Amino acid sequence: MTPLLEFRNVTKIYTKGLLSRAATTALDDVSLKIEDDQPTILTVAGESGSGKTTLAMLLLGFITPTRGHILYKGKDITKLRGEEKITFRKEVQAVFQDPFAVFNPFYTVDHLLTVPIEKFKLARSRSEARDKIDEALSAVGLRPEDVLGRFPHQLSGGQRQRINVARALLLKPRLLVADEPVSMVDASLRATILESLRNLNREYGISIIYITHDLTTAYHVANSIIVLYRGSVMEAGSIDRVIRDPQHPYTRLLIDSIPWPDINRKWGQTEIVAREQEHGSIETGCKFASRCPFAMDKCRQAPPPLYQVAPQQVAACYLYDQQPVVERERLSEMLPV
Amino acid sequence: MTKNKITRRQLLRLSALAGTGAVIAACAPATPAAPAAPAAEQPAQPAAPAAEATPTPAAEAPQIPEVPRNRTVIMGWGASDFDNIGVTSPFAAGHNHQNFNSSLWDPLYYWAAFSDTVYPWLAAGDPEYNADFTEVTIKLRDGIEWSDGTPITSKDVVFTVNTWRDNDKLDYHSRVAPYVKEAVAVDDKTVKIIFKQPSPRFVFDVLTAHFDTGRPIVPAHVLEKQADVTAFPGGLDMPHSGPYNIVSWTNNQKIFDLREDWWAIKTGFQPVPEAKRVIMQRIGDDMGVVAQRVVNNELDTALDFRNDIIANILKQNPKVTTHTGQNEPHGYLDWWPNALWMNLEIEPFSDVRVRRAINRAVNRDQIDEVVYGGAKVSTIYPFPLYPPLQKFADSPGVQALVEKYQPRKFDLEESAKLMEEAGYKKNADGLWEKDGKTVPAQISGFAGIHADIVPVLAEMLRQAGFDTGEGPDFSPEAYNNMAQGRPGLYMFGHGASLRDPFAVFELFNTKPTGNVAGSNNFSRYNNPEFEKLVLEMAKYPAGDPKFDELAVQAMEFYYKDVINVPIIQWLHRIAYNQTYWVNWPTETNVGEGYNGAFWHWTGPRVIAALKPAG
Amino acid sequence: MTQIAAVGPKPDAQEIRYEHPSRLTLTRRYLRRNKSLVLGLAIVIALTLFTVIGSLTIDTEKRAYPLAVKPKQPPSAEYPLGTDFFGRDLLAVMVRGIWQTAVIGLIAGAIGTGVGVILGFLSAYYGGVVDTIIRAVTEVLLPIPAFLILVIIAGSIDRKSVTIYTMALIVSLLAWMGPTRVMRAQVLTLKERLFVNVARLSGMSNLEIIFKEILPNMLPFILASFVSGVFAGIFGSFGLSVLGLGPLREPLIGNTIWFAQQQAAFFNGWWWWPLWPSLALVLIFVSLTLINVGLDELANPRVRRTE
Amino acid sequence: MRLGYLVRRILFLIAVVWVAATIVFFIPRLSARNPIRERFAEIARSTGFAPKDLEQIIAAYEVKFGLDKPLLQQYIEYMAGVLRGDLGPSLTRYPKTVLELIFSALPWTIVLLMLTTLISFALGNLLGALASWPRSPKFVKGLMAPLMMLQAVPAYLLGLLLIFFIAFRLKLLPMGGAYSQGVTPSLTLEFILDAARHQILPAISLILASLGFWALGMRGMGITIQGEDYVNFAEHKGLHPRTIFTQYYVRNALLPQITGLALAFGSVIVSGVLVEQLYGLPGLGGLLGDAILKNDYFVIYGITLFVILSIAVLMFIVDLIYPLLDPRIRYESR
Repeated sequence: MTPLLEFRNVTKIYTKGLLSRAATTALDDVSLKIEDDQPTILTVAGESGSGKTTLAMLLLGFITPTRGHILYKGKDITKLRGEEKITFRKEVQAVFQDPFAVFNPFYTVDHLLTVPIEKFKLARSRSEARDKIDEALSAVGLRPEDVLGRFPHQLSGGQRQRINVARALLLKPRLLVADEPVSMVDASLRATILESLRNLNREYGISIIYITHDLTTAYHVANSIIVLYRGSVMEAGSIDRVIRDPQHPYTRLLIDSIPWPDINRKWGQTEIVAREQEHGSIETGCKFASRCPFAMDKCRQAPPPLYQVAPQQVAACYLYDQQPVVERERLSEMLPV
Repeated sequence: MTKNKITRRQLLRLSALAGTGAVIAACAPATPAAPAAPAAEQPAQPAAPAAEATPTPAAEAPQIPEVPRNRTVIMGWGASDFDNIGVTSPFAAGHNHQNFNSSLWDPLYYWAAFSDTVYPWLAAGDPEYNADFTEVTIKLRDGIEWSDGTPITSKDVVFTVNTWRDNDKLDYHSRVAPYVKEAVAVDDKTVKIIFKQPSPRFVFDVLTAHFDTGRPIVPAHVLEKQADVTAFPGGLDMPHSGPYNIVSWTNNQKIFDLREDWWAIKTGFQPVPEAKRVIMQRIGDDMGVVAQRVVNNELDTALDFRNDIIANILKQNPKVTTHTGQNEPHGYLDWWPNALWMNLEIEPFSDVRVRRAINRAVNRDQIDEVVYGGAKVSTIYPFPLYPPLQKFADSPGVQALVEKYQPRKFDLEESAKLMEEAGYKKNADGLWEKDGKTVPAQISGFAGIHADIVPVLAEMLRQAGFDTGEGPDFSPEAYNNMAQGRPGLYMFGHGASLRDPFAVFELFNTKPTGNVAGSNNFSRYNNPEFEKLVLEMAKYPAGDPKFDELAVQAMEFYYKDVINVPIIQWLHRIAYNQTYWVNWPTETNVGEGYNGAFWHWTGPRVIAALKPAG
Repeated sequence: MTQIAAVGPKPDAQEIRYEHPSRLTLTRRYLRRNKSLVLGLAIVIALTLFTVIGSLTIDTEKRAYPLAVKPKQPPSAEYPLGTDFFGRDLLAVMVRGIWQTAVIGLIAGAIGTGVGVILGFLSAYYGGVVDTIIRAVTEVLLPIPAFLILVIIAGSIDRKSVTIYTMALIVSLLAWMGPTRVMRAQVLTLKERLFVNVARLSGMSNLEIIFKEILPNMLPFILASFVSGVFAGIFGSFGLSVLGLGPLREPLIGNTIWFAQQQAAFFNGWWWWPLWPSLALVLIFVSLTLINVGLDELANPRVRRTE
Repeated sequence: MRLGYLVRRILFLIAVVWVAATIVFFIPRLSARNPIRERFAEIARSTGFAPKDLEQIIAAYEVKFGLDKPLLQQYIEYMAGVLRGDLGPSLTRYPKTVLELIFSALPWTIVLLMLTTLISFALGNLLGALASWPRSPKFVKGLMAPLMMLQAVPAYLLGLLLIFFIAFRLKLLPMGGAYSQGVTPSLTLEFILDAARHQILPAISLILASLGFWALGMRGMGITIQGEDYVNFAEHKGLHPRTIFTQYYVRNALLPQITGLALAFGSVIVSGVLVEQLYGLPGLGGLLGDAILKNDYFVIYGITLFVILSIAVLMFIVDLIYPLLDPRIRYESR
């Protein structure tokens, strides 16, 4: 069966200018599948600069990959035309990090909801449209009369972000990219928004790609996780496995720096050996090698392949070179749904 | 000319430059830091201070002697004339006598307009014509000399006249070449000029200085060394004949100091002028500012003012006077009658009915009232009404013509009737139109001096249905456009007749036979009958009954064909500040009879007559 | 480790209820804060009313030209602003002159801004060679003093063809580089803004995004650029007409001052003649400056904050 | 990379000057006017006499000045001349050359325009900085409104009003001219003082008209900087307010202003055209205004080239000294 979405060896390299040789590899040979019939929530995690936002932008079709292909229902998204393109647009939606910037300050917040209804012909009449909007807003816990007709700056961050979620609800996409949807929202509202996302997944069968640097929230919503470091997959697998028993030194570092509500656990146990090197320098080996406390010679010679460290967990690290190698293309098989 | 070989001519020129033209190096501020040219290289000239014109304040300038304010005359003059620094030779391209350069050069004769007197100057007496006016003999005064001590002889006069005749780059070439066969030196003091045809007016027109016309004699010993006399600027210490030296010339001011060794002082011909120093001060375009500086006694005189301004100057400073003292019209009649000129060869001005219609649309009484505060300035004559010309205008013959053609009549109905006869209809804008074209009646005038009259005149014509365009044009190309015969109306003052009407008729003649205005036949009036008449008239001196008869006939052509539309006589309203200097030429103080314009060739005579106040 | 319990959606009763102001109320409230904008607009409206009411009540077709009324009259009941040397009623001259001066400014501002917006959009939105060319031309032309070129052009063309419209065209010839640069920069910033991406997700086409999403947000800049253009247009035409390079029949603020100066109005005590056009010019320039300061506040909230 | 940047900057500078020179070269040539003809016409007018052979004289001078050649050839020859430092003769003031005219006018322009620009820059920035500085007295802030109004008024109009009130009515200062009549230019204190007195009114009109520009720009910059962390930090460190004002505040706000300075020199020469004409000063502005009226191509070209070259060079210099003033900027320093 054709997957809903497929990344085939996607690489994205940013170059600075026509004349400049400096280039940044934002995403390095990533393959990924989201199946159509099994709605899931997949977390893509990593620090800033890890390539997770690039992945979102690629997925939404805002930028094109340097190498590789992105397929939606089996078709290259850069080659979609006409009806297919409209369907893609409608079915792949996003909730963004900044709940203010998504609103055009020139319009009232209604604009965000009415435009897709109009463009995707989601309603036959104005009243139907209004009903749909009311329904969607109520579903995220907003009273339509509180928010409609307002300008974005007149609403709170939480209200704005819930309108975004409502927008996603309204469109009922097949795939939703949630790019750090709660990082700029008050802690008290985070749970509400995350719950709404989960509802989308459960009740409407929408697959969600949850992009975050915050493993705590990821742990609560997602089924599986991919950890990116500077464009490369470091570790992937079931969220439970990866969070509870991280194998890759980088993932360990990430999880170690989370202030877990466990007084016995010390923060920052893992030593950070060296500051990150400058980007852009020519590297051949593991990208994490310069920061890795376990770095070996071979780490600097060739990038490690993915090793299967558990049934639903792979890590790109030579520490596990006794384990079987998993081809990059088969990454998705390691992710539970 | 090859580049690497110096020809003999170049060598001559170089040596001439080294001798007399060191000043050019001094004037040329190409290297502002360099000191002025060393004075030692200049020819010995004890009385004349070394040329220290240094246009940049950065350059060192030898100080010129102090002269007290009450021995200094300060005059205001327009801006642009200051920039041809160092151009003093009357033969140089770009020479202008108006910024008091006239004081460097003496003519053979001066003519004083208000006394109608010719004063022999370098000449010893009146010119002696032969009976049929084909030859004239001029005797030179004793003791005349150039500022370098070289005597002025008949050789200089011969050089001057013959160079005019031969060099077509000189302005007076066309004034001289058609008449003069040859000028010859009979002896050191006697010159004979042989004409090609009877020329009773030659000495007066060409060799007598009056207003802006007539030319001085130039030094042969300097100019004959020049390969191209029009390219030789002269410089500040060019040997000259007049009473002043230029001791400083920047683009801000010019300073002239009296030359105590001037031949006229040495020979006792003239008393020593009291004005030891004359300063030409550059002034801006704002005549209000200029007027205020006269009021403030900063300027002793300045170029002529408009009606209201001069009245206000008098009101604000009782020491200031004018030609008519405190009375209207505060000025004297200039030689510069202003008319509307147009090219008679092009549509629609080729139709005499259009020209008549334009004349009928001019309300001369309103012009007097609005522009000139009631002064009777408007005119119907193409010449200034100086006494001999007033006599001609009043003659029964001319008066009969005025009665017949009524040139002064303002009649819009008749104007409209003439236009309709010419095939014009009024369009939606109320403008006369024929074949989709309106009458191109935009009026060009001279910036500043015509800024009062031209807008008024334009509005009159517009109200009568003539398309005056986007308003008056005061741009510098106006004169050129007129000379080129471009469509439009041109307000232009022509200096022509001074003592008899001949010059103005010659002005309208197609074939310039040489007159005061040269080939200024801007009307392009072409009428063989008229031409014949003018050629015939040329042979008779003024006062001859035959001449008067022919002149009346010519006048009829002027009115019948509307060669141009006479508008106003020009009044020179010059302010004379008596705080430091008195004895300015006025109505009640005619003196020798020179007009008060210091920028004319006769300007040095006005300054010479001044006496310190108190 | 699972202490952070999943929380279901709950109605946010504790959220502050906002009042529901209309756009008009908001605008009014904003204008109360933005005094420069209000004052500037007030002057512009006053000048507009002056010309509109003036041309309705006075025969400006006649009285604004020479020989219409008694010349050189000081302000009086009959001639509220006095009359000039040529017999023009200065009230009519000002009514007509302010209007025609404004027309020059408006045309120049509109052309400059229009060209700037189009080129700016082309350059920023499509990038590539188009961008390179437009940017290069703009960058190279910008440092050249525009007025210098204006005067040279005005001095070169046939004086007979100088109308207020040609004058406006000349002035606008070099008025588009500034707007182009500003617009380009704005589009570049705006097109990276998230709402543009959201609009794309909502199914908008490129053109729709330009016109419906980006353009409205550029209105303050376009307006500011237009106001600057009008300013520059009037400034330029004033400079040309005080040099006597403009049309001389149609009353303009500049040529009225030029005529007054030519006739030494101050010296002759006709102070009212140059006074009114000077005042009108100051009012126009001050109001445009105020409006631009106001628009700046509107567009740059950072400056607004500390007001 | 620094060298590469320098090369690119110089190429840009050359492009600006070349484009400007080219535009300016062709504009006056598109008109039907003939400056030589006009010049002789002018002489003919003022001396009441037009030579019969005017056309031949004009033709002779056209050959002499090379105006008879095809326009493109003239353009190439002119540009070649420029590269050799030869700006050609003045068409209406021949035998003067353009360089001579420029050098004789330049001192006046430098003294007046450069000085007024610098005074205006210093004073305007100081006032603007003070106006945005929360601790400064209230009257300084009150100054902003009138300064803004003045900035909106053309220098020409200010000059006109100053002449009327200061020189006309109060008779405090001379109404025009570069120096008193009868004085000869020299490097004496007396002359300099006299010339300075004549420059006061034109200088004031230029300063008043541009002061607001600097003050408003500086105020805007100052307000922005106020919110910056380093200023807050400095305050919390307890630094003396004056130290904060000069070291942190003015220094940082000044940087963008300096870029404007280079362009301002250009615009000031241009507004100087009007002011110099108004006051009858013998500077570049007056020379240019006169040349334009008379369509003296070579003088127009020369002065425009000079002005644009000055602007371009100043911009270049500002670019080069910018990193010295602002350590944050290093041109591709890798």
